[in-house]
Amino acid sequence: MSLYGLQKLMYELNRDEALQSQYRADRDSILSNFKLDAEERQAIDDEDIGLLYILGVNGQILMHFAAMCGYAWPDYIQAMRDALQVHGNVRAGIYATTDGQGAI
Amino acid sequence: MSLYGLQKLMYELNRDEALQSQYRADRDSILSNFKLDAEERQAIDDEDIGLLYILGVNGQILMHFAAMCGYAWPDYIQAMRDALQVHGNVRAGIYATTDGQGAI
Amino acid sequence: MSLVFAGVCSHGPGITGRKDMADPQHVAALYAAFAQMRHKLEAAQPDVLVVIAAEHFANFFMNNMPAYCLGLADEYSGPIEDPEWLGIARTTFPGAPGLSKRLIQSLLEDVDVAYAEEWKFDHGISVPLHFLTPACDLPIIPANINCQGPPLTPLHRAWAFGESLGRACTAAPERIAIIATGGISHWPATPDSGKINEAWDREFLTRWAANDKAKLLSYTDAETYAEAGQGGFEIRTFIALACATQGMPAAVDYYQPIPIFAVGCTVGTVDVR
Amino acid sequence: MSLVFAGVCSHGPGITGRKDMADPQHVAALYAAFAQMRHKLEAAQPDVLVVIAAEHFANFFMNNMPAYCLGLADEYSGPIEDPEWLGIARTTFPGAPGLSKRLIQSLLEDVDVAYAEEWKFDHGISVPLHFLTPACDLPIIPANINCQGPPLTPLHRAWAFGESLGRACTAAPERIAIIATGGISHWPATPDSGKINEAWDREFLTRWAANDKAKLLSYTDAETYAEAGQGGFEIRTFIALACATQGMPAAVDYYQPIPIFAVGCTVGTVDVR
Ligand SMILES: [Fe+3]
Ligand SMILES: [Fe+3]
Repeated sequence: MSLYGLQKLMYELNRDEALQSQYRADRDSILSNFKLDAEERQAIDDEDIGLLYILGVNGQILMHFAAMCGYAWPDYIQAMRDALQVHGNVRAGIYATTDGQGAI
Repeated sequence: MSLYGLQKLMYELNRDEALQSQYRADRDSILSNFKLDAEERQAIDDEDIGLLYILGVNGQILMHFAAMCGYAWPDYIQAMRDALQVHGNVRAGIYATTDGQGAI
Repeated sequence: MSLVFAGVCSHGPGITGRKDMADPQHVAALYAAFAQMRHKLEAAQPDVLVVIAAEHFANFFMNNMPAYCLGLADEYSGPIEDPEWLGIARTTFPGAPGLSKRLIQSLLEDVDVAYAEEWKFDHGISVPLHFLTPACDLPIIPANINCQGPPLTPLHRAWAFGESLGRACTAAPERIAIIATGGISHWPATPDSGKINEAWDREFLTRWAANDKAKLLSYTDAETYAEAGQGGFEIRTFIALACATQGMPAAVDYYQPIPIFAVGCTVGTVDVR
Repeated sequence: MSLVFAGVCSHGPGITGRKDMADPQHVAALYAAFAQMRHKLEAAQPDVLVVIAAEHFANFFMNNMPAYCLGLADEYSGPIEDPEWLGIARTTFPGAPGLSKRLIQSLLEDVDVAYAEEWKFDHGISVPLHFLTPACDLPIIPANINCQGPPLTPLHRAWAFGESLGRACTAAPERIAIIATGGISHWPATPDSGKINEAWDREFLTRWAANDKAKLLSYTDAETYAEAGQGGFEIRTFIALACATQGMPAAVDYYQPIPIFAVGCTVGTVDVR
């Protein structure tokens, strides 16, 4: 249920501006509250949106986290497309790609 | 909706031991997250279980907060009975007393 | 038929937390009744235990208060209460997420149940499990009916929930035990704590043992509040189990008002054969 | 009859957040359609606006995911998104807790709706309100159908929710406007973002405008996922509104796929007279 913790972290960040500030000031103080495995933790530390997508994070959660990490919309979509090339399709959840060929 | 915030504070404290520790170490850092009016804030600061009961805090929430404040069971029940004498009956919610004459 | 055990019991935190304050003979008889319930449960060799509870703001608050909820976690923890205060040590309980998911999907066809991938047990579940699964090794699926924060779900929907849950359990290949825990009349955590309406309790238990749908659903919340206290709202759990076990003989094995436990302590079982 | 307005619309965050990236003529036509919808809404002089939404993990997560939820707060805030990213400033919206409570109590008779005394709007509600109540002065009651986190509520329960909500609104003395916002086919927040199944959308909208219950409820989630993407699960909101407005003529006022907005942008209204 590690994906659960990963998504819950982003869920709470997405809806709480005070938590976002704390996250920016002291990331560890937030991350210690969520069970993440090593790959998940690394993806968060690297702000690797593509890998987070592959790990199964729901797009409606990931979209806002990507924006918080400073991704512009086209870069965010492209990061997911690039990750498909590197890692193969999504490992869990309902956000697997069909052909990765949507417009923009 | 001040009672809502008062109850939510206790709800979160009751279910989270880490938050209880933080509350004991730095009460203000927790209380600042909840909208409380002056009377509610004073009742919390005074650990005035009787007044919190009168303000309408649900008994299933207050019971655990009272235990956290160190009230033994008979003292907790007595605090509510005493408060009825001082303040009159409960002001909100479903925990108004009938006659305050239960056993123990 | 995959329902192998069904029963009802009390869950007041005083039962474990204030046992030294009660009449020792009452305590001995109540604990013996729980032990008897445990023996019946164990003899049924269940794969999983579904607990229909009425939790008390341990997981559900007015920021998102579901009428019905089922657990969908790998494991659960509890109690949230101070272990010394409740007289029960903190522990973890295995879940049964595969069966949970199938039950939830089946229930959603006619009952709009919420689901929860984490859940901290309070005394409402921890007290029964303390007696019934002391080794904490039987997989648990918690279910909740909002009996605490009005607006409350009406009694006929608790019946519908029990019907849907019973049907889903029957369709599952697992050997499923189910208990309901709540009420009956009581004024817990008020200055009236210890007040018990024994006549009301005995009438309710008669209706429950008879599986008398019409009489079980005839209570209004206003009547229940006046005669059985806000704690009486928890009859929803017993009503749901009654519906899940329609047509099966049921018996009240133990009933005794114990004021310091703030409730008429009850153990009942259903003959599911 | 206290339902004075009913309509449906899209809510994709790109509609406001990426408006400079789209064909200006598309933007102008869509914004004009929203303005027309607003004029109809204002002409109906509602006391309150009920929004049937499919929120996206702004308030509801898998720790307690309700199939249906109604707001019960004095006021609401939103959007949760970065205002610059969404193109909508943060604000507060008045609630209507008295009516909320009556609707919830009525709904609970046959739909097991959760209630929420706080609620932060995401783009799913903030985008429609940006166009429809730009002064943020009309009291809002948010309603939610879980269209995001499986297990999802089945379509026939979304219909039942709409039926119960429509009945409750009809019984209320207030002048109630209601909108539903969701879908239709789209693959938002995936590498397929921008893909739109226009034929599927047009067929769905035909069924919606005809209030064709059998055809609206005939979709399976597997079919919807394959042909309309995970965003297609949001048809539940349109279906609920269709049931709440049974027997009333409905029309699709605007439909245009706009890939950079990641959805076939839609505005529809119901003639509630
Ligand atoms: Fe209880
Ligand atoms: Fe959406």
